Amino acid sequence: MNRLRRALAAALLLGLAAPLRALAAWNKDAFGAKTPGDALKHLGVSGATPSADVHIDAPQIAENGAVVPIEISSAVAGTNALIVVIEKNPFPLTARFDFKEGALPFVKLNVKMGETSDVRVLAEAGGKHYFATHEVKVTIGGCGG
Amino acid sequence: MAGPMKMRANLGAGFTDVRVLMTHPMETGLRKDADGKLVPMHFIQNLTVKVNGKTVIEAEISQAVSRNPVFSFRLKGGAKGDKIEVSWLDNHGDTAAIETAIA
Amino acid sequence: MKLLTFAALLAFAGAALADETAKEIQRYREMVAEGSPAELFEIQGEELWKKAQGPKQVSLERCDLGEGAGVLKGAYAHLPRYFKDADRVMDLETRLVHCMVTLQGRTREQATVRVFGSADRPSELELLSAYIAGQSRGMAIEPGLSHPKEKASYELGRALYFQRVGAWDFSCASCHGEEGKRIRMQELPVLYKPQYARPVIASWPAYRVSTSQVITLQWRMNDCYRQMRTPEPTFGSETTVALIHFLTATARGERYHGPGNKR
Amino acid sequence: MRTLALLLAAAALPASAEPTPKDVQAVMQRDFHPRGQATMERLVQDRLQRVCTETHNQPPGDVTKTLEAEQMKTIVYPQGSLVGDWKRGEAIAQSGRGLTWNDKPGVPAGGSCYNCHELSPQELSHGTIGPSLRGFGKTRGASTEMQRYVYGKIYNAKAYNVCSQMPRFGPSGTLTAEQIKDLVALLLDPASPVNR
Repeated sequence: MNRLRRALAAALLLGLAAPLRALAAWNKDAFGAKTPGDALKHLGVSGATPSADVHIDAPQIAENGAVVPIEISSAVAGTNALIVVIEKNPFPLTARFDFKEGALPFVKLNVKMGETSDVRVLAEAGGKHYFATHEVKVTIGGCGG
Repeated sequence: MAGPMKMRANLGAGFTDVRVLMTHPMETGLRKDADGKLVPMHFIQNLTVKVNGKTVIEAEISQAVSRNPVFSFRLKGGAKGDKIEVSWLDNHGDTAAIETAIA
Repeated sequence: MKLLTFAALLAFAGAALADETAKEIQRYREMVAEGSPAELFEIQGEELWKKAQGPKQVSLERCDLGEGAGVLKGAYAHLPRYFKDADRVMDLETRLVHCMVTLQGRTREQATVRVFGSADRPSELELLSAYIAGQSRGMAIEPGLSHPKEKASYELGRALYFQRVGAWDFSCASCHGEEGKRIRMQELPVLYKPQYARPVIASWPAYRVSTSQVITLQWRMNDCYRQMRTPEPTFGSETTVALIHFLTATARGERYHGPGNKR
Repeated sequence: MRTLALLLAAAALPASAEPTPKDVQAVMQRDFHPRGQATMERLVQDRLQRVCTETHNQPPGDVTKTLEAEQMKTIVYPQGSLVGDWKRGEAIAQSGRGLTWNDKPGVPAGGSCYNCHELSPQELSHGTIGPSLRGFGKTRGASTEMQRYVYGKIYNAKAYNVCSQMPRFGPSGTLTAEQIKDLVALLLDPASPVNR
């Protein structure tokens, strides 16, 4: 159902000259999910196999959970999307990047983490999903003054 | 009126490195302002990256992306002068866009 | 939002592990610096520098920051310094207020009504500081130290650094006095020694990731005195400028690489 | 205990009249203004603050003795037990609040202990300005003398080390007798995580 809704939204969009308005696809159910499992279910992800071809470059310790820099990429052939899930966040699904012809499956971004947690990145290729995880420890910086 | 955006697109080794900075509060709806009132959710939901008018990356992001987001992307190949456009749309329906040529 | 300290990390205590921790936090800081939105504040600062404001509806573009009216290149790297027209040593923020009053016709109260801003609404001085400091990137830090009032300001700054005051008997040196000391996980640079002052002063003003704000040296002096449990230092007062002057002089010779990034 | 920091820094730059602590105090009294509970008399150095400033925290022996004796007289011991509840002690040690211009008067202050000391092994975000207090009670025992020493030291650390960087929590009105007793428990109670 979800794929149909997004395809419909995309088709509608093509017809509109105006810049993106509220019709752009934003998977409310997936982003609103409170557990990683539910989030992935709403993204249509059924199973995912661990793969060393999914790379996460992130610090082991973050002095502050407000800005955690992560660099993610996939060497899995035919990767068309990268999904970022922060397991212990109130809403684990953080971002989904769809790469079309002309873009490499690579993104660097800063994310918020409420507490020490695993960051899970999934690569989508040929309708299958591959993942890697990386734990980031969030500590209290500063003088606590 | 959204704050400024800034973007750089440089030819890298076999790819084009695009770095874009956006002014946006990315409010989670959980933060209290100076007088203790909850600040409502306000965050970018959609990102689009285009090269010479053709969409190459579409993203759906959440309030878990840090305030004043900074993204780096990599595009296949690319030539000097190619037009790169990055635009965003947030949950209030506000949008902003920036365009630059590959240096 | 439960903040969990990383008890699991240190399964066994030991200096080796403390080094590991310090190395990892350093890596975190480098990655934050790479992906920093600080430049966005420089852009807003440039707009303010050029924007006509105040009763006289004039921009700040004729403001003399010490290198000549309107000259930005290297201005920050050579502050604080003595200004003949005001007959006193001024740092960047104090000098900007001077121009807001003399060029734009604002009263001092109007110019200093909101010197420290917030993430939602940065102050004019914070944005202007980010822009003007950025114009000295790559240049050697050389504050004024030849004029008698510059020497006196340096001496006053150093004496302030060691003056024990406040409800808890602190001086700056109470925390910034001995090598290798930490408050919580926060290393404390010994700022009266050049080798420690250089990298710190070369990165102010800075974008603070925890609050998404640009913070300036005037704010830093203000907030340190708050934590020293003293009354509040008046913005731009000789005390704040002398301290900034002492720290900048201690860091002289370093290549300025701000605006930087802080936790 | 401390290198003569000032001499070291003095050599670095052109000498000009070096302001005395009294001169500096006058400049501060002109350049500061009261805010919240932080009033101006906090800028007036008492004899201890002035001596420690003048001597870079290394006063001569006789001066140290007189000043420490004076500070010892300020210590007030409560009636009955000096040992409170270590759980409340842990919360006090964690809290950095108290006496700043944006702390509301009347709201209990904390001891900021973790800013400078290691205490319980679970808390890894601790400072290193003060010595580690891990296993303090286990190694020193919890005799009544030790309880009095620890209570006195928290109440006024300068009675034992005149230019210590540890605040005078009693005389400054930061901590109540109850709070200090809870910190004594955190350090001496065998059940406290500090001693496990």
